[in-house]
Amino acid sequence: MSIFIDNDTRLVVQGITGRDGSFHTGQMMEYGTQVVAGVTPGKGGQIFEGPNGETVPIFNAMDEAVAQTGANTSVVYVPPAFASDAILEAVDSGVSLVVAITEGVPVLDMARAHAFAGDRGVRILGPNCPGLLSPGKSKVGILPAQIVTEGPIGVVSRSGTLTYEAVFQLTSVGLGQTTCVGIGGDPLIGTNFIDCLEAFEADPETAAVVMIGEIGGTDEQEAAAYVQANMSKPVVGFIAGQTAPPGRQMGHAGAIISGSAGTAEEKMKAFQDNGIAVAQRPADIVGLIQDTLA
Amino acid sequence: MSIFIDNDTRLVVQGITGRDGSFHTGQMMEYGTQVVAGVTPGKGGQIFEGPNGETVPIFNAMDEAVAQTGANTSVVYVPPAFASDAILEAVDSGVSLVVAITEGVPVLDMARAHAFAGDRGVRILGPNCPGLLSPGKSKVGILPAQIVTEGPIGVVSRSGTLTYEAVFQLTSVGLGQTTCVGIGGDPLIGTNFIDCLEAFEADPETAAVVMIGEIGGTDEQEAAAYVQANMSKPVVGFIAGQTAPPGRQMGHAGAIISGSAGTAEEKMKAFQDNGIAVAQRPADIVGLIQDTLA
Amino acid sequence: MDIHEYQAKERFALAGIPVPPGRIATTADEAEAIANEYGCAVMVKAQVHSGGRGKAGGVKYCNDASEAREHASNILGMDINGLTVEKVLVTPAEDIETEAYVGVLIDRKNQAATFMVSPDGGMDIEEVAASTPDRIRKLSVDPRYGLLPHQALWLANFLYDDPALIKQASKVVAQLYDSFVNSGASMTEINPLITTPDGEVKAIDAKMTIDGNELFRRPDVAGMRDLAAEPASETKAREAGLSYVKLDGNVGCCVNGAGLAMATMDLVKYYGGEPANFLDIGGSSNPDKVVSALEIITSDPNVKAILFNIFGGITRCDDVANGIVEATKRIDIEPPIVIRLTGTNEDLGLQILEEAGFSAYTSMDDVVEKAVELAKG
Amino acid sequence: MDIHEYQAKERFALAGIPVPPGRIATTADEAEAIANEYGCAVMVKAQVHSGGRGKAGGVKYCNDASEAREHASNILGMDINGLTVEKVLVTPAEDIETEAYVGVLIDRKNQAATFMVSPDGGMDIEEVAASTPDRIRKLSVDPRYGLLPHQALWLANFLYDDPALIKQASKVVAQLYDSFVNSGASMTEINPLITTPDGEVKAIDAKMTIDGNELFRRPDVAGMRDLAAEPASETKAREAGLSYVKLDGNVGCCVNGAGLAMATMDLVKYYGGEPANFLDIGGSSNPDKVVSALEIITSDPNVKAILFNIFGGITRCDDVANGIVEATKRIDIEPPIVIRLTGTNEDLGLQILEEAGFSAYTSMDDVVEKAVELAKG
Repeated sequence: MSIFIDNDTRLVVQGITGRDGSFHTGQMMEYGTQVVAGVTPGKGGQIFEGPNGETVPIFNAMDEAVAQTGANTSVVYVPPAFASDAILEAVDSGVSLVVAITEGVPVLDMARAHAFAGDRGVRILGPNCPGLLSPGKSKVGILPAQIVTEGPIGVVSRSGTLTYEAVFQLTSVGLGQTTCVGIGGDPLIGTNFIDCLEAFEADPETAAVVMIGEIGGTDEQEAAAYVQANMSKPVVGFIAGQTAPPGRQMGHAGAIISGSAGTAEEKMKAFQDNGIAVAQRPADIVGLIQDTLA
Repeated sequence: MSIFIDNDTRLVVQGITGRDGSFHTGQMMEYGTQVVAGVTPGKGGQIFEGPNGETVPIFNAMDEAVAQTGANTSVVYVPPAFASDAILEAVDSGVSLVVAITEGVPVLDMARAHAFAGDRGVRILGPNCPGLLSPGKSKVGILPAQIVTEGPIGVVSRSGTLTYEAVFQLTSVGLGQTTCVGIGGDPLIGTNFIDCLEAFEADPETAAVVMIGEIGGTDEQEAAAYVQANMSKPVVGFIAGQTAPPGRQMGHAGAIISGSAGTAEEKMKAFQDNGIAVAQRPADIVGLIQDTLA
Repeated sequence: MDIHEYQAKERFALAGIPVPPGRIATTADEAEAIANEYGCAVMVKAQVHSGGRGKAGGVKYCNDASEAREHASNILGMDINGLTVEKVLVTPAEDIETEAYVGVLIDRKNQAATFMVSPDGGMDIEEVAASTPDRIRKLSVDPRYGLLPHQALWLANFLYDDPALIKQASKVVAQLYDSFVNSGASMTEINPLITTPDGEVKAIDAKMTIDGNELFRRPDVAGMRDLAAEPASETKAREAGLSYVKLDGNVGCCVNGAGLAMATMDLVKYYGGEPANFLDIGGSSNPDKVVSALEIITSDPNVKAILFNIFGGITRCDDVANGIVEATKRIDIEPPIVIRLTGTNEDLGLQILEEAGFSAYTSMDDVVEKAVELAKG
Repeated sequence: MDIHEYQAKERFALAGIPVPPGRIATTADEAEAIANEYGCAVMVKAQVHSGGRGKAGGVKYCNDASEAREHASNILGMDINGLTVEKVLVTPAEDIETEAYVGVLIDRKNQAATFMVSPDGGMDIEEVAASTPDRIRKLSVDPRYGLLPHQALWLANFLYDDPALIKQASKVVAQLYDSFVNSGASMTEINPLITTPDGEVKAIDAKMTIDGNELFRRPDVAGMRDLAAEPASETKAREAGLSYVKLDGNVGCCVNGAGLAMATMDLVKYYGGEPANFLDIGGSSNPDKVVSALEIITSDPNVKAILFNIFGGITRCDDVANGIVEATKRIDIEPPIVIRLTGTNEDLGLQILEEAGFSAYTSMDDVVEKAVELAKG
């Protein structure tokens, strides 16, 4: 099992003819993801050629792509100026999951998009996220396939390369993953820690969860309370940004300490207070996970 | 029993200090309606004096009025320019029924207001309606109390004085009413025939229903199909506007035949096809109702 | 409130919709001069608040200015569905490759502004809807979000296959929605939306109806009302705060309430007469309103009898009776007047009326029968 | 992106919010001249992207122009939380009757723009929230409806009792929301919103932070960026497409990915060092980006060692290694460089680095320990 995506995931790529879109479509197909359609307005009728010569039909609009291919998931590589429009289109098209990779989407655009998705019961992952990967089943987004392997650990993170770091270490010691989810570094994200924890808790193949947070907001604090109240599976946590100064955005739009709120210290304390083992260094994650499984 | 309002109705009057608002507040209090509050921004703290010296506190805002008086219903006498704002405020305040008397509210304002009420599960009656009256229990709006009496007939109508006509005739022969509802003459109304029919069907004291429609739209046609499919109680119908020319607005903003759609003929046929006895003249309504009850 | 084609095009242009240039002429000389300036083939188009202008001969293609003069001369003063043409629009004739339809109206069921588009433009959209409903695509705009870009594209995708045309059309669709909202419209349409041989998308005809309830906050749109394009009696009624629609019969009707007014007209017909008008005087007992109503009704030379049908509800019958008596004292009325008055304080009201010499009734059927009989005279 | 008080007031004024007049001076002479023109008591206010200007002595009341000159002379060039004051705002001093607080920010939990208002203005709102939370009223604005009139009134009702003030304040609240949205802001506040003895409501201080993601579509707002108000290194980083934040330590960090960059800084601290910066070079192996990164890091004289921490994911390690080698050939770098490279094609990448003479590592802990040791010299 896995969460959010699996062997039944039928993916449509929005912005398939763009630089990032075409590159990552090839990568996803290579991994075995069922990429069933692409969408680029004005390029309907063209064909995307996969790395092994497979072809993917391109449509002008999401509704056509979904109607003609039975796609159930979309991934958005559309540039920021048009990304929220593409997300709204995807939400309206009948897919149940929209993975928004694009970085730099105006936050007020996303406020509207999240409301729109909420009205329709469609899950958005991201934006500004690396997507997700269920090893051996499906990869949607930009997570590097080489670092993952099948196994019992669920990984959820606000960060990209820091996740790779953690996953790579897990894989190195033979601890595979059910699903690795990057929820994104923006202030307003569609799927948060709690959504993922809930799904991991319900997933019979997930035995333990790694949760990687960072400064800014209170998502980790709320997730910690959720873990305490609702989870039977062990959770190991890490927080990036102990040395970040207040009031400065650390790369991610959401990684900012506002006044005295959203510090790494406060998040680590929330983890500890709620029974989550806290890794001081990324290198400690593997050991803590091994402890929980011992 | 009755529908929508009864002895438990606790009413707040929005625009209580205006000409219409103050006059009709007096009329409602005279009838016995529990008017528990008034709202006029900037006049909070003042007092409205009822016809028999009773006092009603005035508040600046709906939230205060509801919090301090436990009001559950509001009636809006606010001028058209501010009416939709007042309706949104009422919907947001915790009351479950908002009766919008105001005529002349822009239709796009109401599109938004109806969506807002839909999001919150609050019923709007109107706008541009005479309100409703449950004889012996409560009167909300401008229906003349003198013409009603308690009894087993439910009355629902798009019109004002035409309803009085019908109700007066019923009362004259001793056929009292459970509730008389004027749903309003605007194109976009919050409560339609079907909502009222459903409520009358569920109301144990209602034995038969009079439904008074007019040209424009397809509400009557849909109501007719609803009656056929869902109602056990007899319904007598009347449609005004057989002689109305197409494309001209007959007083009510909603009373207009568009192209060939929304004619009286088509509505009367829909009534007949769905087992609703159709009165050719207002004077025939009483006889048809007596037949159904015989 | 209806506005003319040229005014609707002004609203469209404000929103950025491509419309051909055009100017208004009220004489054949002006039309010729405008056509001369354009120096190309032009269309001369009657500006009246009526559909079917083309069928009535109110829209003509003119090869040159002298033809424009000739056609304008014929069209100006022409009667189209009872309306006299006072103005023509002179506009360069366009090369037309395809004709599509794009319209927006308020949909009662979805409680929202709703688009209807069809690749089959240039014809009556109701006919298209009836005969080939699959040639129409509809979309209701959620008022909470407005028209979203992918929705505009979805509508445009239904009209064209060429990406360049789709792009232009989706822009026009979005602009039309803006124009609809910013004009306070209840209906607007582009029919046809054309494509030209060189791949341009343009609105060459335009219709718009304004929601009268919007006018108080849109003085620019309110200023577009063309008093010359409506009967003087309707102008007067509006200014007096009355709802009035002129009809062809001879029984003048004066009623309180729109539904009761329609039912009264219907009953006139039921008893073999023909109503001369719809008129709702509202709930007031104010003699001024009654005076205005009587002036409007009697300005129609067809009227042979005047029928009041008043239901006294919140307003008491004696007040209403006094208002009527007072008003009829102020003006001379030739046709006979019969009055039905019922409701609160009915007896008192009837007494006042009878003392003033009116035929007063309490039954709607009786008074209507009497009025029909008097009108047949 | 932060903008200055005077710029935020310009945005406010565009939305109709009442703000006092004011002009910018960059010299004491200018400040004196402006004060002379106003001919009344003025405030001289440091324009820097930092809170606590008042406590730092950057905001002064001046009875006359000569006092304005004197205070401006002191404030210009002053250091406030590490930032040099280059500009002062000279603005007529207002008579203050009451001070309230009105702010809007993006609330993550409600996923919406959220108002916070308090009748206790003029102080840090975080302190008010902590000490007297009942003195704050909050409202999240549903993005589907925008701020509704009754909501603006509800917020204003919390600030004042006088209907005239409530009316003005509810207008200001609505205007502030418009300004927030139309500026593409992520935070804005009026602190204090004052009332004057003659019953006027005015914004006498203003803060606004712009969502950087909005700038592409708001050239007017983007043009408000004050390059003089940020370190040159940050300007350069932004122009090169890098995320960079200068810190006070001596270990220069160059990392791909924001989360990993923060974790690297934390690990520097963990091993007893101090990071000199946050720097995310993104996923690119482009030597130009690496060159820019190295130029920025080495422009900081505190830097004693440079640490690369690169995780090759989609980008292959050999490509990244080649990029680093190529970049370091182009410029002279004094501090020692240590590089951690891991992930896809790691062995190949390490080989390329070692052949080019770099200390190459695969473990993040090892490279950080080494860098800290080198920085300690």
